[in-house]
Amino acid sequence: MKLHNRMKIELMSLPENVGLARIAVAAFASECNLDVGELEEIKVAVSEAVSNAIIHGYQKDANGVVTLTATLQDNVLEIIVEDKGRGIADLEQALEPGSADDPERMGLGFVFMKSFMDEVNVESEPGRGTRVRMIKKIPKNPQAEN
Amino acid sequence: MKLHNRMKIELMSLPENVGLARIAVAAFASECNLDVGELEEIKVAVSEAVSNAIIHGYQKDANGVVTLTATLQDNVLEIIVEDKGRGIADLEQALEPGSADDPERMGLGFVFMKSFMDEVNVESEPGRGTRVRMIKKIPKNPQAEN
Amino acid sequence: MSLEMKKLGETLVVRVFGEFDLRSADFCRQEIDRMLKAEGAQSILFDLGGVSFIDSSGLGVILGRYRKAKENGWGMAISNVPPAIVKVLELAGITRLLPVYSDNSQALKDLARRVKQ
Amino acid sequence: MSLEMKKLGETLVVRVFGEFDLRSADFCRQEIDRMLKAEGAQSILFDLGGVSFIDSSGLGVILGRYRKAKENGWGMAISNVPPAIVKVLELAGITRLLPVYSDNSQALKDLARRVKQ
Ligand SMILES: Nc1ncnc2c1ncn2[C@@H]1O[C@H](COP(=O)(O)OP(=O)(O)O)[C@@H](O)[C@H]1O
Ligand SMILES: Nc1ncnc2c1ncn2[C@@H]1O[C@H](COP(=O)(O)OP(=O)(O)O)[C@@H](O)[C@H]1O
Repeated sequence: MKLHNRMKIELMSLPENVGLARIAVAAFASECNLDVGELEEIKVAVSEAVSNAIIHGYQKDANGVVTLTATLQDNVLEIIVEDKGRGIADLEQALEPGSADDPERMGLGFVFMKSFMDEVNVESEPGRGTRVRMIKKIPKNPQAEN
Repeated sequence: MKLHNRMKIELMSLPENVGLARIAVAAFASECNLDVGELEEIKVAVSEAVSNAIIHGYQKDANGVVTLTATLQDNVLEIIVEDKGRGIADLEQALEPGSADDPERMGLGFVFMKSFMDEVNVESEPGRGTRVRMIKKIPKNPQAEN
Repeated sequence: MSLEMKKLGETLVVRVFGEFDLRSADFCRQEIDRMLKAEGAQSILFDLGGVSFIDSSGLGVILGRYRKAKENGWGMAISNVPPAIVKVLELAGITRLLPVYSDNSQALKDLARRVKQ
Repeated sequence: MSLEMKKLGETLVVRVFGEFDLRSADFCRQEIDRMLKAEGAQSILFDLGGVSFIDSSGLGVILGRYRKAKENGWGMAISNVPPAIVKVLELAGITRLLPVYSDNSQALKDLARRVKQ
């Protein structure tokens, strides 16, 4: 296994940091052999996971810390979004489409993550926090970039 | 003292991560009341500090970790760039313009940091690493941004 | 992000620019609802031509306005969807719930006809 | 970043595009030195019109080529400096060391004249 790159970002639980997380992941993933459409989809997946940490995990308390780790190893891009917030009591139900606890939300966050990434795993413990691990397989690039 | 935002990024010691650090700091600082020229200057300062950690601190060993912390508190933007690399034996000399140890480098990194930021402090211990702390004062914005 | 709103006939035209995400969602929701009330509009046209990014927080604002429109018997449509965000709109089912236009004049005509009926 | 090089007369014209930083410095240095050798140029024109960012790593490449030019008795100039990077070029002293042009044709003429003398 060859580790190509890794970054870890800790962000305050603020709505403006969702955009920051997207930008950082897009810059990280821009080294990969992905087309613009795939990069956009990764941005949506990251946006959903980080937004969930802020809204649901920390219930908009800005003092929470959201941690985002991106790792590029062999041809796999792994993105982990973690919070130490409220956690999810019924994970199976939360992963169902439309399971929003807010009428202005759609319960589509996990649907988007699963649609746009090759693999999504969620670990959560009520009162301890949530960890979303997402995998995107990168097509092998015959030519190394400079 | 009001803490507005904070982010911490850990990056592998790779040349491509200098650009990533710049993008992340620019996104972080874009919330501040700074003009485009000032943002560009902050990017140069960050670029110099992160490049130094990679070239001098870790001597281009990719396994090193460069840590960048950005904090926006009251009207002060603080940026700290740290490495656990080689450290600087003669700090006074290193801070002099033109003190490069490589003929293709100009010894202008610290000069740029000092020119573009309001304050620059360097702490370093040979064999333990280097910590560059930079401060930029943000003009007060009468109108809160949305 | 920024928001531009104007009333054309009985329709409130909402133009969203930039990143339509968690950061801008609350602001948009409040501003749009305030305008709907103030202007007494009878239909809503979301012009998404300026949207560079949207996720479920932004889509939630659109869907929330759709629910409100249905409750009140208002018409609603979206227009100028940039190619980059078509897929999320489809996944969210919005393109099935709402008529989608590639230009505003036709959308405005259809919304106006609906009001008259 | 990317690099475009061509020889016009006795001058190697080097056009740099994008971010000229640590990441691109080694690549540029090698490519430019390889071309200088292969083409037997007698002067260098750095066209910086496409540079979106430069820091001391990129400036080091320019300064290194300047040292080389001086050693070999070649001419050297820079052109089309974007406003955003003027200040770092000044701070680095490059604008004092090298003639700066706002268009390539005049730069090429002056460099050619220098060779002929
Ligand atoms: N990080 C988290 N912390 C706590 N609860 C979460 C977290 N992420 C998701 N959830 C729960 O899972 C539900 C479904 O999430 P999601 O599919 O993203 O939909 P939405 O965010 O629109 O509600 C949320 O309504 C919430 O109850
Ligand atoms: N993070 C660091 N670790 C070790 N040495 C450093 C570090 N940063 C700077 N130095 C030393 O300080 C000198 C001056 O740095 P600088 O002004 O940035 O110039 P340059 O990078 O062009 O050499 C470097 O040549 C190096 O010896």
